[in-house]
Amino acid sequence: MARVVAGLATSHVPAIGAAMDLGKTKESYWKPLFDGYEPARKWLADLNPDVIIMVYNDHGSAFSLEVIPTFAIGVAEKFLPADEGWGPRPVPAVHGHPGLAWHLAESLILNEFDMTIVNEMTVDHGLTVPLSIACGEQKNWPCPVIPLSVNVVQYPPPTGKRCFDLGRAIRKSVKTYDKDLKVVVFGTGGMSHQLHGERAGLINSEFDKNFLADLTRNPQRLIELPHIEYVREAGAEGIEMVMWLVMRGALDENAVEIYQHYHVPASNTATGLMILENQPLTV
Amino acid sequence: MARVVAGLATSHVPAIGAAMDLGKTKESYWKPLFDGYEPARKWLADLNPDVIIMVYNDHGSAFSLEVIPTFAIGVAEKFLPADEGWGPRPVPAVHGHPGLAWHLAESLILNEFDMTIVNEMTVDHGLTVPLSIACGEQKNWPCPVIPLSVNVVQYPPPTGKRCFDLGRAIRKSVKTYDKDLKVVVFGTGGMSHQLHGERAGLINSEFDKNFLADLTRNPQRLIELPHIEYVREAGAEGIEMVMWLVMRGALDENAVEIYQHYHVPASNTATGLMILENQPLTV
Amino acid sequence: MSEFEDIPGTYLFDKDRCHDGYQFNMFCMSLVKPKNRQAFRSDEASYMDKWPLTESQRRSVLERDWLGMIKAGGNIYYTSKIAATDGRSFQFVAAAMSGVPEEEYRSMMMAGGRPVEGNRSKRETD
Amino acid sequence: MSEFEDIPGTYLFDKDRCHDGYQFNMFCMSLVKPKNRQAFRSDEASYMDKWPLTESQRRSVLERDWLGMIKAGGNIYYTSKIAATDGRSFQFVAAAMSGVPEEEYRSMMMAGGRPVEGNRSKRETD
Ligand SMILES: [Fe+3]
Ligand SMILES: [Fe+3]
Repeated sequence: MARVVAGLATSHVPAIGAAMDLGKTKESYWKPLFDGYEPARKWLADLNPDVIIMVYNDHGSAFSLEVIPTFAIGVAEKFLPADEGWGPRPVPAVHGHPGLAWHLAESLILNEFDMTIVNEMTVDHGLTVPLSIACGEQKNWPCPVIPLSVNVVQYPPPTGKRCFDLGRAIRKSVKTYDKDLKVVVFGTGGMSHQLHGERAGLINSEFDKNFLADLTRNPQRLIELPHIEYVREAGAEGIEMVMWLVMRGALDENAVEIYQHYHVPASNTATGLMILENQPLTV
Repeated sequence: MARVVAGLATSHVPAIGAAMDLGKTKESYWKPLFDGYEPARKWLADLNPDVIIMVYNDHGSAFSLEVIPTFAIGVAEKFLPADEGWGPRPVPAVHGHPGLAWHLAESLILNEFDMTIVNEMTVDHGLTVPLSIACGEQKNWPCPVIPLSVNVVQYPPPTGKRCFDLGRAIRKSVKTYDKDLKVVVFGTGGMSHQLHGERAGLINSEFDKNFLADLTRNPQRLIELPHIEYVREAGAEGIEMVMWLVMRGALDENAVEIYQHYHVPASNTATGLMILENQPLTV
Repeated sequence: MSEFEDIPGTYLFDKDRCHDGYQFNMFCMSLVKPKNRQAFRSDEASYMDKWPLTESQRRSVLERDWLGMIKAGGNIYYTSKIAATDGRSFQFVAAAMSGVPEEEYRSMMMAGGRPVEGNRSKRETD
Repeated sequence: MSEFEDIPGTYLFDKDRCHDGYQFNMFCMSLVKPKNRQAFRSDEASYMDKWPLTESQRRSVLERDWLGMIKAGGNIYYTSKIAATDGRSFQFVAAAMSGVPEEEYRSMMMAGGRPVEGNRSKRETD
């Protein structure tokens, strides 16, 4: 039986990927951020998951405005890094897990989530930067990754409640997959940032810290946050944080916080990272 | 205030469109079918709706297996007939209604339907044949049409319950659109048919007639029908009938049946047509 | 999925068929463009070389083995693009798949179609 | 949507912007292919002729008026493809949109970013 054992939420700022790709991680601007990633990398390497379910958003790379899926799940064998205008990131191809991905697609649809099934797509910084953050520089990513893309570019994104409920449904679906797999769910994006308009550069550390504080023990407050609150308080692009709620929903109610890291800035963005683990079953 | 005033469910067999396009509707094979369409055409012309919401499925025309949306709504100004291999049907372009379509997309997503928003697509026989059936030969279609495509090609389609609930949410959303529009919702596909395998040609008139009988007054039985029942009893491609439930859900509980027509065969398929109208508000 | 497999003469287009038939159906889909239909007609085998197809997929197309296409992962709405390229109807293909001459299939349809009795379960047909 | 319009310096990418900016963003998206970036660089105006853009959309690109692109229906994730083609970063574009030199913007970010106080509502900024 497969099971979700842990969750990791992290920002997915393109500049973090670029800093790694260009060898700048020891520079004074970047060092405090990357130092904070070390414990997470060690934790993930020790945990050694069999599959990562990566909840992220595409930024006009695999999907254009032609077709805008609210929730899309990638069922392919392989996903190549996207060219976002700067050329593709020099990171390994992502190998999928068609078996579990199709199982998820099937059971999520039968459980009334209106998934878009994707057989072929590229993956942009929304997916590759969290892998770089959590795995470091690698010749090959340590395990298969299932891309689960959430629309947060075109208003309206799904509500926080819908995202949390998707996480719940993922948890249930993983449990009914008949292979013995340790699954980690990533939620990515955020934290507070605004990339456009005269208000670009907005950061709200108080909002972010309250978000980090409540994610584990008081997710109900976050589930109920309306979109306008994210946009006003955390910046227009801060709405990405709804994806953290998918991760939270995929974990048990009594999941415990293992690690937390917060840093301002990375380029235009406040960055956060949080690790949750499910409690072992008491026998 | 916009409102759903009526619903029309009909098969969308490609051969029906071809019979019209090739001028064969008076031939003995086709005449009984088309005679049955006359009252529906008169009814629709008299009703003179402002917008049609067309619930249909794409058959590998606008969408391939690359990206398979469960529910997709077209928000464009215009949709051209698809080339399905025989060249595009010689019918008018379909004009959309971006205002209502975007309103629906927005409110459906905020109401937890995970819609895919589509800005550009062609429309195949699934959409144009019902228009031909209900409007006859036309230089221009009589009103704007909002395409709402449901995946029924890749297993699993959404459940009957999910389809019915989508109809309910459409009804509610239409009511909150601030223009005075008479809206008709079409549900299309079916009835019993199987196009593939050694069992091709399967027809189950008893299943179909029970479906027609229960749609108006006993939809609950149909909402609960599992996919396996459609496939086994009504043929693998008979599963399209879940789309009739979207139409049913969009109408009031006490909607009344205005017209019904059933004919076997059109090519490989049992055809049905049904018209429902909401009761006028008692003052 | 076993409950669906119990239905005779039926190949539900489920995750396994989609996974195995993806490239094959994408090839079929390409035939919605006139210039691709023309290229396919002028040299079927080399046109198909653009997709990584299996031998049974290629063979089924070259031999117009319509049932074979389905068994090899084809979905009827995609393989019908080959029929369209040939100028064939859905009914032609359905007759071929069910293994009877088109005239006989057409008569069966005129008489009300293939009955569901006896066709619900492999237990009935065995 | 008025509650979103009350937020200063913010252009929510909603249905109206998507409707008005569709072709513009599709043009931007085309720059994810190296050969399109090259074609754009060698003749920007004629490259843009392939899309039915409005005058303000064309002008904003030719003048690299990053805020103008947004006001004309551009979405930042799409207009950033133009920045990428120019070899510019998100931070360069963000500084330009907020109307300050990049160095000043960078210092603001190092000091904790633009505060939310005073930036929540147009009532505060008026
Ligand atoms: Fe992002
Ligand atoms: Fe159909």
